[in-house]
Amino acid sequence: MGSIWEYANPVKFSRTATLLLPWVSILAAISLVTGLVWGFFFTPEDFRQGSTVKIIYLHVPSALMAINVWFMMLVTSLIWLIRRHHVSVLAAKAAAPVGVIMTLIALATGAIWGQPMWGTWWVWDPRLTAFLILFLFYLGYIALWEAIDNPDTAADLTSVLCIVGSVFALLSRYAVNFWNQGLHQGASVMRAGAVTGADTQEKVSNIFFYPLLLCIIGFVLLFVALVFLRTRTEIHKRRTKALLARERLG
Amino acid sequence: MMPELGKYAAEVMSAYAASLFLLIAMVLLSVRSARKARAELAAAEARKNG
Amino acid sequence: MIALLVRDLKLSFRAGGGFGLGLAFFLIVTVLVPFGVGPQSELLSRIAPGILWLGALLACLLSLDRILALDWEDGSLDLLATSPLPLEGAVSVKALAHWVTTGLPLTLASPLFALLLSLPPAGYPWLVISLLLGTPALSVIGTFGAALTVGVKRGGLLMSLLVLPLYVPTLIFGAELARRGAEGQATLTPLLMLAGISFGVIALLPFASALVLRVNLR
Amino acid sequence: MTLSVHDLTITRGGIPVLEGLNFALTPGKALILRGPNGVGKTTLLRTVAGLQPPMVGRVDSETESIAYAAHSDGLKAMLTVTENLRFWSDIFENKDISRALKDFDLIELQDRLAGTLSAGQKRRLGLARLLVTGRPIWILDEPTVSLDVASVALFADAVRAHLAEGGSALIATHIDLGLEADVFDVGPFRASGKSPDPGGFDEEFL
Repeated sequence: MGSIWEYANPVKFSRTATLLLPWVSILAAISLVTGLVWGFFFTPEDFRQGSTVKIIYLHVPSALMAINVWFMMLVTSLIWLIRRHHVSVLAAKAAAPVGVIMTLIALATGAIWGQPMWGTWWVWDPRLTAFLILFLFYLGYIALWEAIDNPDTAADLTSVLCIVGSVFALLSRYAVNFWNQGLHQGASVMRAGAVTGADTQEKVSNIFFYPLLLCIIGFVLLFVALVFLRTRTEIHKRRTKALLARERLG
Repeated sequence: MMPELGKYAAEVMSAYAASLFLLIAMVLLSVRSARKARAELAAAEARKNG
Repeated sequence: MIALLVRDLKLSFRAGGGFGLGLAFFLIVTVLVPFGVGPQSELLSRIAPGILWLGALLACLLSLDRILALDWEDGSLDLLATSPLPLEGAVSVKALAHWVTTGLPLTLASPLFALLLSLPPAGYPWLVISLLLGTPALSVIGTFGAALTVGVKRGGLLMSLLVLPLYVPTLIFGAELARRGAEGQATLTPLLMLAGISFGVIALLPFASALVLRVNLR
Repeated sequence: MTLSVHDLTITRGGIPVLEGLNFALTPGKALILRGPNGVGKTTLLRTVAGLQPPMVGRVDSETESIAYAAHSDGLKAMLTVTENLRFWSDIFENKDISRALKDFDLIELQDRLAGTLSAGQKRRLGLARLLVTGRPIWILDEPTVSLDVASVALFADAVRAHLAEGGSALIATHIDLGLEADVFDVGPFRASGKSPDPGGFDEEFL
């Protein structure tokens, strides 16, 4: 075992990913199924929100992932720009569509949840708006990858876009906060009150917390499995491309 | 076995349906493109080696 | 640097340079809005700051692909990149030239267009101030988008997709400043935020633009 | 002002096209690059000019000593001949454009818009730009495209004068310019198609 950078070797990464993929997938499936079944069938209704509280098991994990996937892309893009490890930037490329799906789930479940609670499908609530903007950033990032043929050029450009985009996404978050105070309840999940169940008025209490935690773990593991799989796919595509180019050269 | 979802049944069910659909679609698409990329690579390697 | 600025300005004022297109576009947007939302002047005066900001933003966006694409096509960018002029300076100057030919005339003409939308009198100075502070940021951010997509054929649509999300904070604070000014509310916070964004963007983003341009020239 | 290239491997689209290149260009000398189309001459010139990084090896030259001229001349159709030249002389902080106008026979054309020139006249204007850069090392990619016989002679004279003043030139061309120059055939340096770094870190991608 050497340094962590050894795993940036495409061959080594592929081998490791292939080795780990079944286990991560199984763990992801177990925790997701358990968490969702537990949440859906075996938790009570919230006294104010009724059964809609069950949407939390999808909404909160997907929203967390939507942000963290972008954060992971930011880190791997930086690694590419600094250390020039191809696998790193391919992991960012592989993660982006997963991030899109997570953002979509967060937006869709948010709208569906908002409908009965706020009486409308969509409000320009700062947090919803911020996710919509994040969604646009994901689309732009993916579109830039698609538009550029030379893989190294595309890697550099998308990495810079990811970094600049992160700064602007953060700025937008504060801008929309300033622009409209929201209806959203605070980020209640991780607060101390949530864990101890001390304040059931606003915060998510114990009975909801454990299945939710399981769902979050499930989403994270699912993401890890997808990134392993999709990064390996990107490595294969890249290798195929290189081989074809060599064939053409003679 | 179905829990009583009360008056919000439609919302809860549609949220779960939409999310699961998206997740499963993502997984299936990823698996499919992984298979395809693997097959193409194998074909290219075979041409190269012989 | 001055030579480059002078050349870019000359080119945009000569035939086919596209100067004035942005203004014309701005005028059309302003004229079309009442057709879309109706002629009631209370409604128009309420939405005027936002419409004017949006019009200015779109007019800016429209001319972004001229910043670098023409120099890319005729090979000038290759030659500039091998010249003593640092590329960071070149993209800054090009953004400045874009601002002088679009942002500045839009800012100066905005009071006229505001008349059409019956902006309350108190709003005029704030509208001009907000555009004066905000449009440079639009040009600099747009140059970054143009640098990203300069190698893409027919990259205009892609560039819009990349640039528009980056415009969000500038638009929010700019339009908010103009709106608060028009409604006589406190303007300090959006003013400071807008100025902060503009100065930050002008100081830092040219480095990213030059980096991206170098990658595209490889 | 020597330009030297050591063990250079250059890539196009991430794939090596030429490898193991070594040559030097000393003051007063010209070097003609030859090789079939698509072999990578343009890529080599762009690498030497510093527009793209080499994959392996290095290019040694003093900074800001290279003037590069490619297929496209970077001319603005809506500027006159003088304005086009004046722009580049300002960028290169060099005041005098009269010699460039004279040597490339552009004096009569000096107030015409560049857009109204013929292809050969445009090319002459593009090459005249080299003189206003004031840089010693010229890197030229097919400089004689669309030039007639007389203009080729003008160009050859300009190169000769540049060499006589201690400059040097690296030229990719198919035409015999009548210069006293070494010829460097890049054909034998075509990349082998084997991985340059077998079993190496990023071998999968190369």
